[in-house]
Amino acid sequence: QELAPLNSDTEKDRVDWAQLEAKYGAFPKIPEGTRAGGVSKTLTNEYWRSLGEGYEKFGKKAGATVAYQAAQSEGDQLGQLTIAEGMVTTGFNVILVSPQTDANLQPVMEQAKEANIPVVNVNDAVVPQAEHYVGNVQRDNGVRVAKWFIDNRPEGGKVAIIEGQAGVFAAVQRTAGFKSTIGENSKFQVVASVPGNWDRQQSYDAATNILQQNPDLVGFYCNNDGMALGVIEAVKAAGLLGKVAVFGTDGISDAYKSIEAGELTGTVDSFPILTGEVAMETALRLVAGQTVARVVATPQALITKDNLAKYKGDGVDIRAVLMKDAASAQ
Amino acid sequence: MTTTARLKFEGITKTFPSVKALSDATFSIKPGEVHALLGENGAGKSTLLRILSGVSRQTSGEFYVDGKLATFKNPEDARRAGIAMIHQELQQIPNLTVAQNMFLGHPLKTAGGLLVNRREQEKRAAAALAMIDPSIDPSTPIKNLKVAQRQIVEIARALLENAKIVAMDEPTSSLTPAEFESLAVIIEKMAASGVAIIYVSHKMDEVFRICHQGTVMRDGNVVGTVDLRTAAQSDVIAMMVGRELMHEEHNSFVKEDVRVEVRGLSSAVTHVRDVSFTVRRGEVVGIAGLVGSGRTELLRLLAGVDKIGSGEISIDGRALKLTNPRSAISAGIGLLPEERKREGIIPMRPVSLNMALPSLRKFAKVGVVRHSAVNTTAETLLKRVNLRPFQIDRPIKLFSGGNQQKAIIARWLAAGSEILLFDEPTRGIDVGAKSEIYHLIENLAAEGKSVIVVSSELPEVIRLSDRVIVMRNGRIAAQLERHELTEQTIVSHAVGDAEPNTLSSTQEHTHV
Amino acid sequence: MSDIAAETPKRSSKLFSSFSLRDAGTLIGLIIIMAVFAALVPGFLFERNLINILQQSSINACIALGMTLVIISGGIDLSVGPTAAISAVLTAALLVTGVPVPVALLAGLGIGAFCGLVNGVLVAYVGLQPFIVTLGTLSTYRAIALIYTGGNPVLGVPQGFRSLFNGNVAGIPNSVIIVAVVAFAAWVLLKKTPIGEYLLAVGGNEEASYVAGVPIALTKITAYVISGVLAALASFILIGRLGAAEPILGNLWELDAIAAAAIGGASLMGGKGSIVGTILGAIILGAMRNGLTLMNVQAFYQLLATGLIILVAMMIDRATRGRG
Amino acid sequence: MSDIAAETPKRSSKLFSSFSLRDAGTLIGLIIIMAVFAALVPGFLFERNLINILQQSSINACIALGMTLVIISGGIDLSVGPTAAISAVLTAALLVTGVPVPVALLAGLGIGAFCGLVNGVLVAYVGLQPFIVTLGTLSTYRAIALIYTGGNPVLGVPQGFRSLFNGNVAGIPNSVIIVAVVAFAAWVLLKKTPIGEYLLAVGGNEEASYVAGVPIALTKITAYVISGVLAALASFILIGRLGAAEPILGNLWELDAIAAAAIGGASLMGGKGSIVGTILGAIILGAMRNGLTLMNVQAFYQLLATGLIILVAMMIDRATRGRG
Ligand SMILES: Nc1ncnc2c1ncn2[C@@H]1O[C@H](COP(=O)(O)OP(=O)(O)OP(=O)(O)O)[C@@H](O)[C@H]1O
Ligand SMILES: Nc1ncnc2c1ncn2[C@@H]1O[C@H](COP(=O)(O)OP(=O)(O)OP(=O)(O)O)[C@@H](O)[C@H]1O
Ligand SMILES: [Mg+2]
Ligand SMILES: [Mg+2]
Repeated sequence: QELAPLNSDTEKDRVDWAQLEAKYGAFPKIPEGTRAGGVSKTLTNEYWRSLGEGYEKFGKKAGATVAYQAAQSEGDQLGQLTIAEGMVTTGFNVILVSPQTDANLQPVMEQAKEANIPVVNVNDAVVPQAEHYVGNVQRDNGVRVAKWFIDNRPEGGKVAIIEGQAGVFAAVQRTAGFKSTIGENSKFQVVASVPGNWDRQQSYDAATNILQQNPDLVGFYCNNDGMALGVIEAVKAAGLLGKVAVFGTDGISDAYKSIEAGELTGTVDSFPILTGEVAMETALRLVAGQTVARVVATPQALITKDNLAKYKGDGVDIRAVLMKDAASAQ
Repeated sequence: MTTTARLKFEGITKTFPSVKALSDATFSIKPGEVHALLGENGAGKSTLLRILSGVSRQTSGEFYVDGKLATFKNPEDARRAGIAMIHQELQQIPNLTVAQNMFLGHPLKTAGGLLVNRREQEKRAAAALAMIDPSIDPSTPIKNLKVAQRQIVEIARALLENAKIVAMDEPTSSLTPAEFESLAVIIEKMAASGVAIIYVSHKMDEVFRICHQGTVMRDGNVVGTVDLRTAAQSDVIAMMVGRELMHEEHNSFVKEDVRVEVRGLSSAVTHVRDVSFTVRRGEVVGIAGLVGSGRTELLRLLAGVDKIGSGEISIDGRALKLTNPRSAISAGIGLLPEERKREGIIPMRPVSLNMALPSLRKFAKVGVVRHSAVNTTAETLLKRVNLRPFQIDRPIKLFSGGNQQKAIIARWLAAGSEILLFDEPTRGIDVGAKSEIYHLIENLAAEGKSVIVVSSELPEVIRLSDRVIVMRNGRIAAQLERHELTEQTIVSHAVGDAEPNTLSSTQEHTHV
Repeated sequence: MSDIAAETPKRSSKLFSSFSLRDAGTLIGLIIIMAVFAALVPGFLFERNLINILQQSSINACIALGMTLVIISGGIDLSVGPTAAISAVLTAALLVTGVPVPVALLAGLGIGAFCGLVNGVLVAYVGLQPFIVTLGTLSTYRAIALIYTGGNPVLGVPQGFRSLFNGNVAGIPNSVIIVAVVAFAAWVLLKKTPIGEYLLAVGGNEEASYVAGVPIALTKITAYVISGVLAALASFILIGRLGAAEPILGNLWELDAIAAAAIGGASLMGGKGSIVGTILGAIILGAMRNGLTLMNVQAFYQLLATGLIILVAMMIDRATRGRG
Repeated sequence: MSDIAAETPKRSSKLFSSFSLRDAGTLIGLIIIMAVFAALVPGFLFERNLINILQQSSINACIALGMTLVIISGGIDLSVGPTAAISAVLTAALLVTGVPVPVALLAGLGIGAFCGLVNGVLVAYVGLQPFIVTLGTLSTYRAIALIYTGGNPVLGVPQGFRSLFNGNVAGIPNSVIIVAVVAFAAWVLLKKTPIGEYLLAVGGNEEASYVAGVPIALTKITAYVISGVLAALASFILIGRLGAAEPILGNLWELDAIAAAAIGGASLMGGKGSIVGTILGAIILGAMRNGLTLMNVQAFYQLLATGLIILVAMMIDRATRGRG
């Protein structure tokens, strides 16, 4: 029967990543020579490379061969389609896709279905027809940062948003989450919401201009870490470090370093390696013939200097930490 | 003779994929000799000079400068060996000044060789230009000059080089006899100091005026070298074209009815003012005047290229509304433009399609051009104008200048134009072809077409015209009937002898 | 030194016009690339994969055909991607609201033509440089598509429309057939109609064309309008495949299209270009992508290979046909 | 119809060469845009904001200067962004490993020059079309930068280096001073030296230049090398500002630079261009971005405004100086 168009945030048929084992049992044996293909948005961002690392890690553990490819740039929708189609043609057993847009990998879904190859939509844009989705809630990124401001800046004030590329799913969702949450609190005022196009330099320039007009700004929310790292330089140059809070998204290693150094205020880490592992686990469970909930939710957390040690550092087993987080949230 | 030849060609052959442009050219030139290179369009004169000046390489054979084997890899090598060249086509950079163009490639330097010494360049350029036309300002961008002035710049550039061999490929094609006189003086002086000069021109009187020896070429072969001081002009021409050329008298085919009537025509963009005249069916009207008198501008007005300010043009009694060349073409007007390379040809397209361009729709059936029809017409018309080599599919840029000119004439025959405007129709055209073109014009007149011919060559104007309009300063100075036509009268009207003191000599150059 | 090189064109005989020789160069480039991949990738030459390559090249080929005509006329059209996007979201929106397919199609092609018309008028009548005009409309059209949709994709394109552009006839994808037909039409236009000759003339020597009575403005505008219409058509193929129209579709299409046209022999100076060559150029680019993906080459190295292959294709071509 | 425009040459006087008239057109465009923003945005004309605009325009201006020289020579350089990226990651990597600043600087400029050299050689000696050569190296150089760094940014650029490019002298940002010096040097090069004349000549009429003995290949290569070096310099300004060098930096810089050069009067047909105009063009684009951000214009509408302003700037310019 026709599946209802997927909304990964509200889908009822969902399971939290921490519940996978509890619900579906220990990881089953997969057929000899299983090949799993990952199709990423781009490799020019650490986030997507880490996701691939997670695929490989779990694939190795489970004894599957993993191929991980990406389009040549973030806007190369047809290139990504070509790659995914190639994977269907060359007979991968399961394909994990992170589509550039809601639609650009649509044909692959159809072709794979015909060829009986399960496809898992991992993060970011959501293909409405996707039968399987693994990932976090993009909107929630913005919500978490907005909540931080509401909790930590009770007196309110002016905030600004540096958006990703116009029209891109993750950017739209994150921005919307932040805007609507902070908008519920009348003390805050979004004075600027301008595009940084995922670009450090443009974000730097935009932040400089915003700060010049609003020296009393209390904070920036940026749709990714690269832009946040540009913004933090602008804040430093304006001599406002410590006065203006700056948040990024993704949790790339440079963001952690910056938080440790007391510059970046925080980032919403969506734990790409772990997400990759969970996605691969889900994919391989499908290959083994299991039925898995349509949506597998993966963790994210707002990292600031205060809780950084918990998530990062020697001897931290991130999986265990997040398991504990998940358990306590239940 | 005991002196070694300054320049000696031995068996120079040049083959292009589809033509043999030169075969086994052998002759030599002594120091101080002014040597004419004669031949019809496409005979291979320019090809030989391009090899001499290092622009292209011969397929086989060699040549010697002062007895030394010359192996030029590029124009620079040739220059270093003391060869200066004036190219048939203007080789200039529109946005640079006259002086910059004249020193292009070898600017005078200052500040330890880092900067260009503009002042010194302009000084020397002015000095060189002054020998021919002192009115040219070396600091104006070259794109602001008229073709004639640009050609003078090319000559002056060659003079700057202090070369021992100067090759001139049709240096006077846009010049009037006045400028030629200055050039003749310069050439004599150079020859006297031992420089060897190769002179290519289709203007026979020039050649006989200044050249000592002449090598005649035909279809890439050297036919022979003659002493021009003793030879008869008709013999040389016969050598060139392979037949005798008759001196033909003017034939008149003027009918009664007025076809073109121009009343009070003024240009919106140039200095052409208040021009009124008529042209009858079968009439050939010549337009004479000094450089800058507005002849070209008048034709451009009639052809719809330039915007009309005021006045009226009517054809067969019907007033025309000319808004662009297309409207003129559909009214039956065809313009052979003055500057062929810029305004005439589409370089990469075949000759046949260059010919058919304005009349493509006539060759089309249900929107599809019938190339067979184009080719049939092209074969007929291009044969009529005697295109050589007769390869109608070749890109037009591969043809010699004269043959390009013929193709553009054929263009208007194909379009069936009734009113033909010819701006310098025989520029760069060989004597044989020239008389062919004269015939052609007469034939057109005989067919009842009306022809307006602008020419700087007075004998040509007189030979062709039933009536001559003399222009001065953008206005008509006189209209002369056939029986009044002498070079004397035309010149005196052109320079305005009647009112000698009103002449602005910076705008207008000495003689017609 | 392209002009000087003209002195030694290696045209062998009248039968082989410079046109087909140039195309032969491109063909050799394609064959070499295919041979290399065939040796490296098992199954590369399977019929199924070859059809894949054609299908994957079809959108770029469609865009590149219009681009070729614009380039021949001495212009360039950087706005093809956003034009496709506008046309896609409009067509999809109409289809979703239940407008009959032919009407929606016409509307989409019409808006594509209109986008091209704006470019053409700015170039031909206002007299601005084509590069900068279409750079400006590149942003403008994209913004219009985004504003019109609020940045959201238009989902739920009806099956009737989709099968029109995404179906097969005897195993050949419709998109390939459509582009083949368009290519033939473009070839006829260029080689057999007055407008084709006008395009070559205007690109070859604009002033001389003007004096010879060629309708310059009309010719240029025609080229841009065709480019806009073909961008719309390409967007139909895409939404047929994807079942959705996105306002950000068509990103960087212009570069692929220009690359295909240039590999195929179009000169960005105008006056020169070949329909057959452009199609071959698009297939070269498509085959390359397909082959690299099948070889599982990592993204960075794919990028490297893309760049190098473009350069190598041009060099092979240059070597096979000599300078000029 | 730029060429036909010659039919109506509006040469008014020798004193005003077409050059400075053209620049006046660009200046008027800038003034109008500044006036509009000044009316809409309070504080737009504050000294601090004006300095901001200059600083934010400096990187594009630096790239655009090199681009102008390349365009004048009849070429185009699409690879400036990736060239900057290679140079940035190399320089940063050297600095991070403790190499002295001057050595790292030289290495960065050197690799920029080398990238330009490769472009130049492919254009001048191999005889490929500039657009397609630099489209190929655009991918190739980007891939090299990505492969070299594994896609990661190089962090921790030492303060000594940063303050060199990101400091101030008497309130004027160093980057502005650097670009001003470069612009002056470029102006001298173009207007006063033989190579400048050669650039204009080669772009204006290559055949005539060849015949006149202009070293064509050398001239073209020089333009590309300068463009590469200036891309490297621009990348220094950027990493000075950001403190990190990313392999993906410089994305789409080529379009901004070409827009600046074109707004400033460079003709993509070659042989024409102005240093002053390019600087004004870069400032127009910078002022526009700055103003739109200050007005908090939403992303889609910023895109719209960007496109429209490019078009309007060109039209103002065209109107003020007439056709041609
Ligand atoms: N690049 C080329 N490729 C092919 N053929 C060429 C090329 N250049 C010249 N030719 C041919 O070589 C022959 C000689 O041409 P050339 O220009 O030397 O003649 P010319 O004697 O100078 O004629 P004109 O008096 O018309 O200037 C012509 O048939 C011409 O078509
Ligand atoms: N509006 C004007 N007022 C005064 N002089 C002008 C004007 N426009 C053009 N001129 C001058 O008139 C001359 C143009 O006339 P042109 O030389 O074309 O006439 P011509 O008789 O055809 O000359 P040629 O022998 O070159 O064909 C140029 O010298 C130009 O400087
Ligand atoms: Mg000749
Ligand atoms: Mg004239």
